Amino acid sequence: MGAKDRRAPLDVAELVDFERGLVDRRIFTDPAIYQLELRNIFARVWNFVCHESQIPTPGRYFRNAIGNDSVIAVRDREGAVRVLLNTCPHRGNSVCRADEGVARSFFCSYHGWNFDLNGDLLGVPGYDDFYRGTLDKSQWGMASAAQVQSYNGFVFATLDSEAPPLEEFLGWVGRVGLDMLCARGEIEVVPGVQRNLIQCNWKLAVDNLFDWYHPKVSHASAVRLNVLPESTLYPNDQMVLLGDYGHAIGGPGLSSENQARLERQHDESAQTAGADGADGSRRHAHAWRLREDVRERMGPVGVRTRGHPNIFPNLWVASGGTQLCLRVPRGRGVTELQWYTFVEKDMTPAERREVIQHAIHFFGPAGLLEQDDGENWSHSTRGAAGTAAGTRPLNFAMGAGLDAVRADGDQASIDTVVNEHGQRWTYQAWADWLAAPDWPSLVANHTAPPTEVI
Amino acid sequence: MGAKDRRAPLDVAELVDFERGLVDRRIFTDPAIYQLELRNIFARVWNFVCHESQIPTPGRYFRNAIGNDSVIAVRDREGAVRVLLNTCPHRGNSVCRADEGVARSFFCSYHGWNFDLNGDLLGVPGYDDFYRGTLDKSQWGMASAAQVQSYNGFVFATLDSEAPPLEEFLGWVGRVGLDMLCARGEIEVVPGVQRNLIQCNWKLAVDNLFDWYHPKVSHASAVRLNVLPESTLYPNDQMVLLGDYGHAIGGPGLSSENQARLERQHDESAQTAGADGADGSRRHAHAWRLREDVRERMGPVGVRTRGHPNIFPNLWVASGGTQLCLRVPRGRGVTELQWYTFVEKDMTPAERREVIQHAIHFFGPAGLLEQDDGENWSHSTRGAAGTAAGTRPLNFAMGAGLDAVRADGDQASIDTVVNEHGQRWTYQAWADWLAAPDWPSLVANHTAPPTEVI
Amino acid sequence: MGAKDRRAPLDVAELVDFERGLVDRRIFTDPAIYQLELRNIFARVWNFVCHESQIPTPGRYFRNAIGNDSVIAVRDREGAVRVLLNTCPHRGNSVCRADEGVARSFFCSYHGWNFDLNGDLLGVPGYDDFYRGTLDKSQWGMASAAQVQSYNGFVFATLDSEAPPLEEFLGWVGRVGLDMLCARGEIEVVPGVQRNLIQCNWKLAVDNLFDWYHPKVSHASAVRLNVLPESTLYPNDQMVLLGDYGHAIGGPGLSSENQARLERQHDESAQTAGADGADGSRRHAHAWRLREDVRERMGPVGVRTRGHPNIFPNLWVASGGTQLCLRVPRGRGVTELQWYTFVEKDMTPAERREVIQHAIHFFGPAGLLEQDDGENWSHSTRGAAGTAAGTRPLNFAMGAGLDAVRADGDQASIDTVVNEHGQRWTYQAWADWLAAPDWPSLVANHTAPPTEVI
Amino acid sequence: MKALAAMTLDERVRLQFEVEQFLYREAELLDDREFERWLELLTDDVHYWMPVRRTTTAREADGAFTQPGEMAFFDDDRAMLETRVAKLRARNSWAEDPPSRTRHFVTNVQIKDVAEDEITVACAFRLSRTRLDSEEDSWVGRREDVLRLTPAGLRLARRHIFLEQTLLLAQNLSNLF
Amino acid sequence: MKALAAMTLDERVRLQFEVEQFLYREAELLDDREFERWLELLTDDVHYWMPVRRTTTAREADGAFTQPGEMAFFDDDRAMLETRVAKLRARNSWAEDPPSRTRHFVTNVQIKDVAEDEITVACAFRLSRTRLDSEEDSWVGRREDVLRLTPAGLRLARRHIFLEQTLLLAQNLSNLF
Amino acid sequence: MKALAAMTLDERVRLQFEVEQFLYREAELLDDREFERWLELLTDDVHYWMPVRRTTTAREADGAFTQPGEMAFFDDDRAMLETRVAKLRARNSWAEDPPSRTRHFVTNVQIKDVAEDEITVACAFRLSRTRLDSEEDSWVGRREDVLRLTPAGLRLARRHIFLEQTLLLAQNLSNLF
Ligand code: FES
Ligand code: FES
Ligand code: FES
Ligand SMILES: [Fe+3]
Ligand SMILES: [Fe+3]
Ligand SMILES: [Fe+3]
Repeated sequence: MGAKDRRAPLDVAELVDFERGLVDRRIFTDPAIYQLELRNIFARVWNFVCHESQIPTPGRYFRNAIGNDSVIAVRDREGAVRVLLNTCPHRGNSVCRADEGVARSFFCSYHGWNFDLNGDLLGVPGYDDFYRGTLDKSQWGMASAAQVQSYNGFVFATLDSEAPPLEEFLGWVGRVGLDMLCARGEIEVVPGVQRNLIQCNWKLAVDNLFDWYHPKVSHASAVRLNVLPESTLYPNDQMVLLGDYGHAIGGPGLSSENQARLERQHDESAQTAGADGADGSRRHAHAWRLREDVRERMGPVGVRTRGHPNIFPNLWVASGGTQLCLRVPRGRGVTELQWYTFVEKDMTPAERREVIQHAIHFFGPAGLLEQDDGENWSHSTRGAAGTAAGTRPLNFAMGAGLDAVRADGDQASIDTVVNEHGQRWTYQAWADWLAAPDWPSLVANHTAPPTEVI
Repeated sequence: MGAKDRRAPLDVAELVDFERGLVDRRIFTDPAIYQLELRNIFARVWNFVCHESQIPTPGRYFRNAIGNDSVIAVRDREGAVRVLLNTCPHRGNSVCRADEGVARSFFCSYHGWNFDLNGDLLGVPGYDDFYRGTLDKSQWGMASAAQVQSYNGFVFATLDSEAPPLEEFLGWVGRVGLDMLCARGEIEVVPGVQRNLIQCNWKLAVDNLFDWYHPKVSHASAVRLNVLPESTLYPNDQMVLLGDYGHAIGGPGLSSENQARLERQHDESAQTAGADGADGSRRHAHAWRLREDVRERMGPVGVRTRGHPNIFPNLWVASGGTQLCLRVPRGRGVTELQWYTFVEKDMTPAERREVIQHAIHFFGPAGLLEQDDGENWSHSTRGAAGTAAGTRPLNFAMGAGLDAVRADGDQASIDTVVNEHGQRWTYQAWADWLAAPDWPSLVANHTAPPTEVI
Repeated sequence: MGAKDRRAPLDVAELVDFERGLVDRRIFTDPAIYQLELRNIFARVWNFVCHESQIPTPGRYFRNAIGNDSVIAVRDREGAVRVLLNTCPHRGNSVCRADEGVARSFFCSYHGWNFDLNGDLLGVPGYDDFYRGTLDKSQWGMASAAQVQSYNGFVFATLDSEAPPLEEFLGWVGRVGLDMLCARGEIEVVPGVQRNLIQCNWKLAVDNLFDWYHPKVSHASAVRLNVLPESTLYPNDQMVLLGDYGHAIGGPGLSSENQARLERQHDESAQTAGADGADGSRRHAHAWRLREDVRERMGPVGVRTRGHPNIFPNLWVASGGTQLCLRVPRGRGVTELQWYTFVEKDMTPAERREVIQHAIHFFGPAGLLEQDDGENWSHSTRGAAGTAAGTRPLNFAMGAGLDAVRADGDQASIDTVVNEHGQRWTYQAWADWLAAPDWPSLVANHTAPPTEVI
Repeated sequence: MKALAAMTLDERVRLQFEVEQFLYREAELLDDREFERWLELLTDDVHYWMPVRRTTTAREADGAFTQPGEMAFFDDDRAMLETRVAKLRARNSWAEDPPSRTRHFVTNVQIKDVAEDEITVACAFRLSRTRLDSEEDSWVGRREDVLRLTPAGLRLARRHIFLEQTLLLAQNLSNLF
Repeated sequence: MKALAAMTLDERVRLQFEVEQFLYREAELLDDREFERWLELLTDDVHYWMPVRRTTTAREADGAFTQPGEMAFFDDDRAMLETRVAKLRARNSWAEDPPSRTRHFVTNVQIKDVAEDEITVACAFRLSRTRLDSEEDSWVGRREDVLRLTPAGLRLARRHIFLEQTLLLAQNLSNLF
Repeated sequence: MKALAAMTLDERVRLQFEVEQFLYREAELLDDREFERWLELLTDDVHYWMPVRRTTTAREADGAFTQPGEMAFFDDDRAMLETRVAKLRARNSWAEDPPSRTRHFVTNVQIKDVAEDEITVACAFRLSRTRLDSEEDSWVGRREDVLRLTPAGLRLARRHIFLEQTLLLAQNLSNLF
């Protein structure tokens, strides 16, 4: 008998049991799965790379990652946002080592090839003398993302030319998720993206964002301090939106009745935030949701959700709609968290300060909430590697088979209690992405949002 | 030609040449071999997890590892010892992060699932409200080891329900090995298990315990200090016991004549330890061996051995019978050493102190002997990874083919000089374990203790 | 669809496109490629291990590596240089842990097997008593390199008995490369081999040695200080020599006219170095090249080159002929650099000091030039691992197809401008080595030095 | 207090001793998890701030740290620090249960200014954290503290913490610097 | 000696200086491998102790360290320390041949008590060890020393070493702290 | 200056203070990248030297470091140090652009000798370097400095740096120690 692993290679179709809410633990540890994720998800999906306000003028750039590729998001001379692979086409050196800044061009520190802000190869030392004119500069610019598009200022890029347009990819759920941040008004990123590493598989960080079950326990110490009103932790009404390609929103919603009441209150006093103080004393609270344009763009269902959106695969619209948290895989068992904090441009200094203080003190690595999350994820990742533990599926069964889906046209939503629908949906979509050999296949074969009991 | 390794996958049957005493070095470095060890040995064998005295009362627990799975050994409400997989069945978080302590139940820090000391799922937050009663709690307790049994206070667990009973697994050799510790009287672990990491493959740490060849050289500096009487290092008489499933004892024994003399001396003075001062001035020395009950349980051959037992795969009964040393694999090239020190409950404070001081000063990471071992093992491990070095088998040929086995019924023993029989036996058994697809196959096909010249 | 990588295993023949100057980035990151390099290149090639002056007398040794095997170069009792695998044949321990020193024999710290300076097993504790004479000592000495040969004091060893003689392996180009160091006079290594790690694939360090394109940019800060005359960076005349098995020399040369002028000048004043002050004020500069014996051994073409030789795979004759830099792979993504500095034995103290100060201040990890190189290589290595970046070949096309080869008998040379011929040649040879199953096949099938336009 | 420039050498030696001992004692309280006693060493108007650092080019190096009013890792007043301590003390404060083992190394202490009742002190620090099976984190940087001389002794009135890391390598910042 | 509380500030400054210099010199002797001269700095009744640390819950944090009389990594009297030094000096003392390169960083030195002729001193330490091809270990923790003033000068009468690691990450403890 | 042995305890305390403050200030200038001001603290005849270390057996331990005149990592006079600073300041000095973040920890400071106008000082040092996405290097060892008392104050006249590493683990030595 040979020493090779006698188990068959993992079969993606058997890793996720959507109906029973079971997920094979090996998806958090298997090296081949991770490689497949990099190719079939991250190199194909629309990845968030930055917000336009971070790079407002030509030459301003922000370095980020798409999967395990380093990229530069930069405003070019025409004012368009470009996303360039941060690797010199000559010998592969990183063209940009800074996190952010302003550049007139990208100058490679190895041999001095110089690239325009759109990636075009401008200057090649010795082009005439050494290359003797034989280098086709038009072929040797920096590689760009295949497509770059913004949704209301949020810049996404995909490395796959076959990807459908961003808005089509986002669909109703993805758009509603981002609207929760950008529909309030004109927003901008506060300087200082917080970044830190957690020794966990990226998916365990992602599934946690739908997890309205853990705060009362994981964040018990913060709850005890009354820094978080307990009502925000186990809200009575939960609402789930499930979209194509894995997008989902889960968490507190307003029942139709409460929504109606809120609207009446708002009519009475445009200044009053109403019953849902979930996000504290911040001005207007959810009043912006009553604006006509917002109702139109989010729809009657979308406008009711106060949950946590995930733009598949790894972008969380967090903190009650003032932060984004991106989870970048840095290996099977290492995830980088990036926190982007947004303020509305017309906020008063005091309002602005309130948002920033909230972001610093609740989220990010020193946040009273966030500091308790990481070790749970790292231990879940570590445990999954155990020879015996690895054979036992994780349980995401809360609510499975219990909740009816309300379909308003193509808008599927669930009104329910705390649940694990969002997580199940994410893992089901994950399996679809892994199984699809390319975009057309994914378009044709991904799981459609449910319309019946799920 | 492709870039894939052109060598065939390792064939377990060819890795160990028992007769010539040759062992292929790749068994210390090959990743597939290591995975196979985790599955075919550690997830199947009876693993030592703690001594009952460490967890004397309900709720007392001790965290340990079985292969690469974290486990908790805990005394339940009925007083039984349980061994639980330390991974929450919900999302996989570690349920226990402390090394030891006392618990009323195990409360998971992620979502608060709460487990009884026997692993039963007691409490599920939101069981009624969120799960709406659909979670079958009886199916979602913490996973237990398939079997847990004690031999005179030594707690072992196996993850394989097909494993034969512990005493059958131990057989005569395994039992004699443990008897050397526990037959003296009622024993208990001294608080403070020493643990440290060595950058070596676990098997190189294990085979060293039979190695009565190395002390005079590896521990030359300690020998020069006369802290170890030289007679203990190259004793005249060596004795080897070989058992089923890889258990073995190797090291000093008493020849029948010396044993007879010892008995006569003992008759003359029950207080005198006799000629074998090997383990220093400790009270009674080996007088306990003359007790009627001991002779009965260890047998006439067993009672004569003073060597080092290994309970396959990784438990060394060390230090002349006052310590256990467990070698836990933490990766192909990393081994955790755990030292457990035992005293007899009826010892005087001075006797107790003598045992503890001996343990601290000779063994453990700061021990005058032990500190010199690790680098030999780590360099042997590292060397095995060399492209050229890896093709040359290690040599365990000392005594191969030279020594007759005396079989007293099913008790095989060898009286000889310093030798490498124990090591060869261990590697042969290792190959049997790796080759067997399951326990019944192993029972049927493992190498039986020899009866002729080996 | 399974989770296994669906891409076919890499096909070595497709990784390097010599004609277009394109190299697949996966050769810097693929684990199977790396294993193949260790076996097909490093375990087969003539590896530089030391200079004879480092081990002048019996017992003097220098520890080094051949691929991932540790080796000891030692002068034996007869004065011959031996290269021994630094792994005890008994249990695999390192026999030697020091970097260098003097030994009467090699004594293994584990069990005390003692080896003569030629690797013979001299002493085995317990040979009579424990082994009872059964150990065939002649079979269990330390493994030696299959062949050890010196070229004018440079000691090379190969682990492959089928390798052709060193001089045949070196060929004209390899010999000329080493002659640039040793033809000046009797030389010796200055005590203190500088060693440091760079997080890069070894080939990216190697290909840089031919890279006369990068200094003006990578080393711009040093250039600005005028510590390097700019003329040395972009010399007008470049000359490339390409040899069998991957050896090459690239960099400044003298045109025939300048060479002729230099000779005339020399005739006029044997003390004058002439026009080529490239290597600073060092005595004689290139005057030694005019010596009759040198011209004979290097040939009329060889004597004209002032470039950087690489003795395939990883030995750079550096720093204008006063240093060697060896690049030892320590993993796919880690390379150890070793700097050996040479002086001529008859130098005055001031001359000697000048050479040493030059070596310290320009090369090595604190050198004004060298400190800027490492990050370019580490970022090129890192970038190659990107899922998207990894699909784009690196560009080594400078000069491809543009330069005629002048063939003087079997001596192929190119007079041209700055180019990437040396790099292309190295990668082409690398592919030959990987594809060849053994030495005879390599001898038969490697790319012969070009004779036409390349 | 006298201005620094007006002090004799002996006065400076004494002040250095008192400042160092204060900083060592304060660090020890954190390492001993005597958080309430640590709070006693803070003024009511204490400001505790750790900006976000970004890797920049040499040319833009001035912009490495975020400015006051921008994002930060810590931007705490006394009330917030008391909240942090209360959290550390609360049951089920998981990030610190089992407790981290921390060690603050305070070195290269320099008194940069003495003005009225305030002493500005710079030091190099290394905070080392060990958790569970010896998982180790460490944070290195420069601290700029303002100590105020009060009737009760020296008190910490301001702490600015400048880390070297841009990407934090640790899972969280659940300890005090 | 005077009790600590009775000392003037200047007296405390001088004592601090002498204690620090003693600790630095003692550390240097270890790092220079002048072990015999290091032994000269110990009293005859010296006790050198490093208990075993265990990870516990916050609730059981008091039980983290083993107690005297239980297992330890070091529990040495002078004779045992002399034996260790003799071992370090013996031929073929392989754990230290080739010799480790050690560096003791002694910081945050605080004199906690002065009673009769004994000074109790706490410090934060980091012992860094480098071996062979730059394999690095380090140990961090708190040390509590008792120095005794003898006619020959200060001498080390007690050293209690509290490591942060529970699982030791190094292959051995072949050095002195 | 007085010889060390002739100094009173108070004189030694004061000298210790001045030496430590000098070393801290000097380290700070390097960490703040105030290289030109750092150069001002050097004498014209300064010698800055870091030999190569090799792993040897205990028996041959005396030969671990290379000797003056052999290979070294640094063997610099003032002109060379000025060149290094000029390089650090030059545009496109890539090893330090983006700039490394360094922190010099200077501890265990001992004045070993005072002769005429020169003070010989030993310390344990740790230089920590962080680059880009928090890639960390560190160098540990012993430094032996000679400070000279000049009319302008203390100046560094000699720095001998003895690293523990034989194989350097970092990609370069682009910083000053
Ligand atoms: S690698 Fe960028 S110019 Fe050569
Ligand atoms: S992971 Fe344990 S309760 Fe959820
Ligand atoms: S390993 Fe070398 S003598 Fe045994
Ligand atoms: Fe959370
Ligand atoms: Fe041993
Ligand atoms: Fe270079």
